[in-house]
Amino acid sequence: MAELYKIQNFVAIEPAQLIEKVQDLKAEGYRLGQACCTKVSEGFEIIYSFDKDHTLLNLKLSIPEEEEIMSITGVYWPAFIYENEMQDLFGVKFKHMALNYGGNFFKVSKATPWNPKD
Amino acid sequence: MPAFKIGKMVMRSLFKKPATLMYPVIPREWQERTRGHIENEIDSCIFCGICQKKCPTNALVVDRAKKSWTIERMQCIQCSCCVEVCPKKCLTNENTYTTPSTEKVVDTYVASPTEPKAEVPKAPAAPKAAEAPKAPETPEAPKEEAVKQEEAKAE
Amino acid sequence: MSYVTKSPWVIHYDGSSCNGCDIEVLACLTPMYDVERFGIINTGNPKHADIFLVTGSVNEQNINVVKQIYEQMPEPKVVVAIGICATSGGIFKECYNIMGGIDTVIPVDVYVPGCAARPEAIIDGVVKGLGVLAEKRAAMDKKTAAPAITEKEEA
Amino acid sequence: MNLTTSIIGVVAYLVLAPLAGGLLAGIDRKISARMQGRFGPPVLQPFYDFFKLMEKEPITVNKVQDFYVMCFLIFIIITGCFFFAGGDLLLIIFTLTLASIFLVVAAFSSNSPYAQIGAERELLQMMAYEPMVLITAVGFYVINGSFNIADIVSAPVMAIKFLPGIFLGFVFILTIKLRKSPFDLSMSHHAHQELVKGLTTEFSGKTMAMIEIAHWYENIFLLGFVYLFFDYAAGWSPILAVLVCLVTYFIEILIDNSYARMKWQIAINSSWIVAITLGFVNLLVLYFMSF
Amino acid sequence: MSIIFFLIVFSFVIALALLVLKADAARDIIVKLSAVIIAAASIYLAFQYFGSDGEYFDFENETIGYVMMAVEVCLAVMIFILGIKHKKYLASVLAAVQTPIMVWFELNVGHHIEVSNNLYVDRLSVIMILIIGIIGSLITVYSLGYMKDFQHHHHDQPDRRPLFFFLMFVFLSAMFGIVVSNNLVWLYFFWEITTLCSFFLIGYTRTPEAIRNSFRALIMNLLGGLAFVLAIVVLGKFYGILELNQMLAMGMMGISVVLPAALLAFAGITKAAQMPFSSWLLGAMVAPTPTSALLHSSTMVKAGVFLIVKLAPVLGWNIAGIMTMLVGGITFLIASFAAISQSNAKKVLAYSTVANLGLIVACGGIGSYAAVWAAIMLIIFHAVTKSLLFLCVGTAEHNIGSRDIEDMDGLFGRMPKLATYMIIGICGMFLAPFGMLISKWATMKAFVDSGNVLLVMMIVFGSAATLFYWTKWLGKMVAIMAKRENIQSGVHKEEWLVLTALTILTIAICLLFPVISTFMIVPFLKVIYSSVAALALSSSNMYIMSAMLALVILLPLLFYGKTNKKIVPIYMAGANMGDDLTFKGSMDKDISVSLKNWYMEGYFGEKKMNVIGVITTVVVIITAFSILLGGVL
Amino acid sequence: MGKRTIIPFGPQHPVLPEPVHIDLVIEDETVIEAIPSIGFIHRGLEKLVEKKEYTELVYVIERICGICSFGHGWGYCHTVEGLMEIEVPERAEFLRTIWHELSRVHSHMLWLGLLADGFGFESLFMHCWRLREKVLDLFEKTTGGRVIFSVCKVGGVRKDIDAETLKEMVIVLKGMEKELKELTDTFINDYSVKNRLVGVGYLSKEDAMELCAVGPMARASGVVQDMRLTGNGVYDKLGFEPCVETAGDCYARTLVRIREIFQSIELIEKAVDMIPEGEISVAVKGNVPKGEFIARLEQPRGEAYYYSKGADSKFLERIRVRTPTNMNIPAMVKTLQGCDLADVPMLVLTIDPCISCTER
Ligand code: SF4
Ligand code: SF4
Ligand code: SF4
Ligand code: SF4
Ligand code: SF4
Ligand code: SF4
Ligand code: SF4
Ligand code: SF4
Repeated sequence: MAELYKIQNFVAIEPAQLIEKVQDLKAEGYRLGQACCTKVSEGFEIIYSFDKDHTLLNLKLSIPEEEEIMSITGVYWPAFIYENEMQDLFGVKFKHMALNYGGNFFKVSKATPWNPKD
Repeated sequence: MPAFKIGKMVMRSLFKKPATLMYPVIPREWQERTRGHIENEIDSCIFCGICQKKCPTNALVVDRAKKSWTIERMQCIQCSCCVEVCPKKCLTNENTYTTPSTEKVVDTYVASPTEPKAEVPKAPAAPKAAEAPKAPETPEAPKEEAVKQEEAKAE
Repeated sequence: MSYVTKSPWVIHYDGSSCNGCDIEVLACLTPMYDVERFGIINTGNPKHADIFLVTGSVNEQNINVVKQIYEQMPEPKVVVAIGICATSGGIFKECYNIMGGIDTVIPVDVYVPGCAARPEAIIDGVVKGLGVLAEKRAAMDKKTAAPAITEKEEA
Repeated sequence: MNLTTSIIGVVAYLVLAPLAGGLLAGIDRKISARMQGRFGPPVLQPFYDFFKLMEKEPITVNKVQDFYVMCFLIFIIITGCFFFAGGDLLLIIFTLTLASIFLVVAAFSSNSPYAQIGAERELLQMMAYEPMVLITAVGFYVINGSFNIADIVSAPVMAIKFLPGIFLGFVFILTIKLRKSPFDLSMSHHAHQELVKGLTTEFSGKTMAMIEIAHWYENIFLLGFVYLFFDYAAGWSPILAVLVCLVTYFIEILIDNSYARMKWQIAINSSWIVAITLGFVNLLVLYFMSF
Repeated sequence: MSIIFFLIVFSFVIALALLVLKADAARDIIVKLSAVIIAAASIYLAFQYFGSDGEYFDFENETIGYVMMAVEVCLAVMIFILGIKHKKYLASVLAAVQTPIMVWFELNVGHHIEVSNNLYVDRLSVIMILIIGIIGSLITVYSLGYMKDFQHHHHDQPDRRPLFFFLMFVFLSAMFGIVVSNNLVWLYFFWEITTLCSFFLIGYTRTPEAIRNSFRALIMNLLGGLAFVLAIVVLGKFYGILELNQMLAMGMMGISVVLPAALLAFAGITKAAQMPFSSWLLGAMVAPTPTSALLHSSTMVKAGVFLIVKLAPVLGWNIAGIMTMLVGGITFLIASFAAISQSNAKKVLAYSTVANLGLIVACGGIGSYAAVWAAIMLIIFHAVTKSLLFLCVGTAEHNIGSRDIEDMDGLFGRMPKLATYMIIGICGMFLAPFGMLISKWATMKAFVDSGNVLLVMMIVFGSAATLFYWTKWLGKMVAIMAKRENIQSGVHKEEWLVLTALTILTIAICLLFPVISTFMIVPFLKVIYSSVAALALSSSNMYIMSAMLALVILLPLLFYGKTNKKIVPIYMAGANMGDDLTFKGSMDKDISVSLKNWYMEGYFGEKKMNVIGVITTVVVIITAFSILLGGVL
Repeated sequence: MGKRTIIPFGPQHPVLPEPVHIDLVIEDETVIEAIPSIGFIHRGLEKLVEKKEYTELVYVIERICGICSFGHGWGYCHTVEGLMEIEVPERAEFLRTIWHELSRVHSHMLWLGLLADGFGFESLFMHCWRLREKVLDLFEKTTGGRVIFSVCKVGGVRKDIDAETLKEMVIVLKGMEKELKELTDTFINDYSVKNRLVGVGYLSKEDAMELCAVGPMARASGVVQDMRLTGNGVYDKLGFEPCVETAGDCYARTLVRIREIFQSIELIEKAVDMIPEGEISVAVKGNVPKGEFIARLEQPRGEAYYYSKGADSKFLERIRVRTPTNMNIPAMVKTLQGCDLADVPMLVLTIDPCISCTER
């Protein structure tokens, strides 16, 4: 068995490329693993992880805080879980979410706790 | 017959002694490693405060001036992190747990020059302050009715 | 004598626990611990319950649920907070979405420490709760205005 | 059976049925616990539960629910009284239905989600077992020429000899009536089910206590049905009949502990199939013999 | 005797008067007055013939025969034209076949047969006259208020109320005729009148659907009419009689009258809306008013079962009897099943009607002493209780705007009085200790005694289904919902009057049924059956039932709604918003709970049930007639 | 509308030890629509990264869930070890594998019990949990805790297991097998159980891929997917093959888990045979360097993600855990459509949901 777990495969992409890339990955038979957001000083850093035959591939993109990005729920419907989470906890804005809980996916005492806007 | 697949086990159990441990009538025997509550051999403690700093739940307060070491029992998660970091190895994780209580128990250990080991409870809320030192102990066998009943039956 | 101590039916609700305490509560019902020995039944319905076992702490979303379950239980009733999370918020105390232990929203009668609370501790806690239950029942008879709940200060 | 024995029967039922029923429930719980490898509650636990419930704070969700539940209890008791007074089987069955309807109506009246679904399921179960219960009565009638229990127990032959199929069918639906797995659809003694407490979700305290005691009455009366199959004119037959009742109850406990809860489709399909095969065929044979 | 004549003619005259009068006020007065008169006359008649074992009247009059024939021909022509106009050629064909046969028969054969007794009154007639006279006239009174509302709701339609009331009274008149005619030709005449009345009543609104359904009813009833004609022809031609009592007497003496009996029973089956003809009655429900629907359900269809009950002595274990009991049994079973899948209250009532008629028909088919006792009991209880229910639904519909059972939830809070009446009506339909159950009990015993295991199974399963669909409706009624406004005040006075009267009647009959049995039914049966078997219900059981009823009435008076308990919100898995009606749903939305009944389409879907019912009953009927005709030819 | 019943299912509900809520729309008892709502347990513990040093964070991460506690600790340590390029001693990796597989045994037995409870088979539930206690005793003996172990740390493990105890472990597990066979036989062959499981909640292979299902849920639909194949732990040394079924219904999911119990026992046996002597941890000092690392682990419920981002400090910049339940919720929602009300517990349970980790 190869030591697949050591392969990390972070690929930086531009926000505009996202949908296209994701569509390609789906066509190649990749499965969505997860998506997560990190608040960095320049804005958000978002990682989409995919898996094919136990090999990991991560798309990484940085956006300024105010920028809206395309939802990938049109390609991978289950991504609604992650997008809603990022929306609720970080305040990332998505366009065309297939299932939008409207800020009520995680009901938290303060809005976007990872990105306090006091 | 594909029905009654569990029949054998059920009938066997009916006539066998039940698996029930009969706690608290029969006290539980702890494993050697069982993590119950933290005990401080206070006279070895040098009040360095490392345990306080490393405790993930902030359950400890070390007061160098008063030579006291305080643990909030209802805040400690028995992770033994403090035990591991203590330079004097005066902390131990005993395998008996803190008795459930109607209060949030706080225990303070104060190093005393005269007595080898003293435990003076600094219970914050008044009601139980008058009672004897409330160091954690093996859970007393509850004296309530229901339990006695059980005892009677077990005999 | 009050029968309420001989037939304490429980309801369990998981506030925002990690499961550790929940499965220990469930384990109490199973053969090894078998709390049905004390007449305990897990009812799953607040209207039938006498003892409210809460695991985990309170957060924004479950606060009303916890309150509602408590309110829907008929008197006399007892709340047992199980695990460090339920008693004080535990390791998650500092999380942005944790409001603290169960006693921040409803009166808690017994605190059961442990992370996770051991089944033995849970049994002890429930047995301790029976005493409170009996008192509350007696208080109901006397029609004393205030039930036997004494608000405890935060440690 | 004359008037005196009827009165004795009724009084004995009124006084002893709750005691026997409660005790039976306690033994049931103990045996079930043992079957599950547990120690189990005290045998008197059902009584503790009952008195506990009586002590609880009186709450209700509307003003009429208690009335319905009380009617349920009253008519269950009346059903049993008719039975032990040696009355007409059909009358008994109809009164039982009336009682059960009161229970269902009580649940409906609360307009509460799980109580309502429990009520629907209870109705479904009633629809499932009703044919077999009626067939049982018809079976007794065909061999004795009378629906009267007084006549049935003084018959010259043991009913089971002619009604083996009907007996099995009755035991089958008894599982529904005793609220045992696989057919504890509408309410269960165990909490873990999709309906929370089903039918009884909104009953608490004294109301729930009434339900409990009604079930004790009902269970004893249902075992009375089993008794009928084995009692006849011979002096020793009552002993045998009581024994069979106990064995039947034990078998029900065993079934309870050996089955998953089935869905409503199975409940109605199987009960009706049993009624059609065991009940109908047995009746056919009886008619064939009598012509 | 004159009183019989009076009932028939008076009703008819009033009908004519109402056709001419257009003013509301005048109509109100006339209808109310004549309703009182008809009811009083019926009761007077009941007293007059109370002790009689049946009196027969000659009433020979040539002209009446010719008038009847003339009317029949006119009506046939009318049907023929209407059929052509609406492209319902089958109706035209049936009319074109049946009436010429009748005319031919009258002129050639009938003319030569001497009829000694054209009319009669016995205890069964008295019971029927009471039902028609009292319930029928109550319905006409109720219709006054109801039709006002109806016109109000459908103001775009021309006011055809004169026609409506005309039909109602003609109908009453015809019904009186049916239950007192001994001459089969007369009976046939009145029979056809009711057919036409129902045709026009169903088509009252003249919507396409109404017209379609009215023709369906017409065609099916004409089919029955044809069988009636054939029965008359056979009787006249082969037996030389035209009198019902003679036919029965022949049958009892052992002369086989199976073929005419079967033909008449067939006519009864169509009129009683038994499968495969049940669809006409269901169609009648789609038609506008519960009032007309009620006429069909509570009284008109009784003409069909009345005939079959009359025939009972010559049915039993012969082909005609077996056909009748099987058709009745199957109808009962299938209609009861189908009712489960319905949420439209009128449809449920219709299916329940069909089912209960099935039971009566089956009892008639068995023809034994006990069975006929049960059948008559069923007729009485059903008429009273069903009319109560129909009127309740009608009133509910006009006040809540829906006839769907699901929309009636919480009715108890909104219209407490109406809900109470409805609950009594529903309980009356299936629950001990109310009437229908008592008769069902007797029916069951009769079935068991008859030795027909198949029938026993049918009643056993049918009853289970009955229990299900009534109770779930009941459940809707009793549900207590928070925050419901009382909207009861909009109900007309007439409606309350009639509803109250019927409710009291429902309970009174249940309390008094041992009396009815002892003084009306048993004597009637004694006349017919020489050997009197033990009754289905021992008298002690009857009294137990009455006592239980008293208990059921007393308990609520003592305890209902009296509680000092704290009222708390319901359990909603911890998500109750506090008002018992909404819960905190996903996405933080407040969602209203909605609790609906079960319909089990997959099991008891209407279509499926109808297909099964129609096929089995058609097979039964065809087999029966094949055997019969095979025997004759 | 029409004949549709709309009721709340949860958050407090006896078949759900953990709170979730579903808006259930049903007709008769057929589910027409089921909209889930989570968030009742959301604590926000990932944000504790700002308050706890990376060495203490493991105690937090362990408490994401009391069932897969060990694996969470491992996954987290794995990322830090990856970032700091720490070589973990082999004995430690063996011990981690043993504990992890033991966790799987306990978790699957727990699940079997809950499933039995879900379909109202009380005695089966009781017996499953009775047997499971033996595994818990092993945990207590080796780690000192029954559900939260606190034995994993960055750089290795905190406690060793001596040879005798290892042997005893195998003996206990082998001793369980007979009764376990009897129990699982009930799941596999009993008429009433099969009736409740076979054909219920069907998820095709295509749907499983489309909805990105993981763990037993995916494997039961014929998707070969198991993170133990990626070479972490010592699985490659033990020779591991994933258990795959193709039927895609609740029954297949049960079969997968049952087979995995026996497989795990076998893996533990092999590991005990092969475990080398040596150190159980290496000393870890200094800051976590800048960088990112993703570790994936096969938890009992399926693939879990652990993502750490170092900031050249004792505090990490971000940690992120994506748990298996998270990824199975879409599949659950899909299978709920058109099922019976009575199947709802079954379907919620077949993904073996752990809400606490889903919401963290
Ligand atoms: S055991 Fe852990 S939680 Fe308890 S005091 Fe020590 S470090 Fe703090
Ligand atoms: S670390 Fe040890 S020595 Fe230092 S204060 Fe804590 S207990 Fe005392
Ligand atoms: S106390 Fe510990 S085990 Fe219990 S819920 Fe909280 S974190 Fe989990
Ligand atoms: S129901 Fe209302 S609207 Fe209709 S007629 Fe009566 S009063 Fe007028
Ligand atoms: S119920 Fe329907 S048909 Fe009758 S009047 Fe009202 S709207 Fe018209
Ligand atoms: S199943 Fe999940 S929670 Fe349990 S050990 Fe595995 S990863 Fe941890
Ligand atoms: S499914 Fe979730 S809630 Fe249920 S036992 Fe497992 S972890 Fe606990
Ligand atoms: S997957 Fe579920 S059970 Fe496993 S660790 Fe995560 S939350 Fe806990």
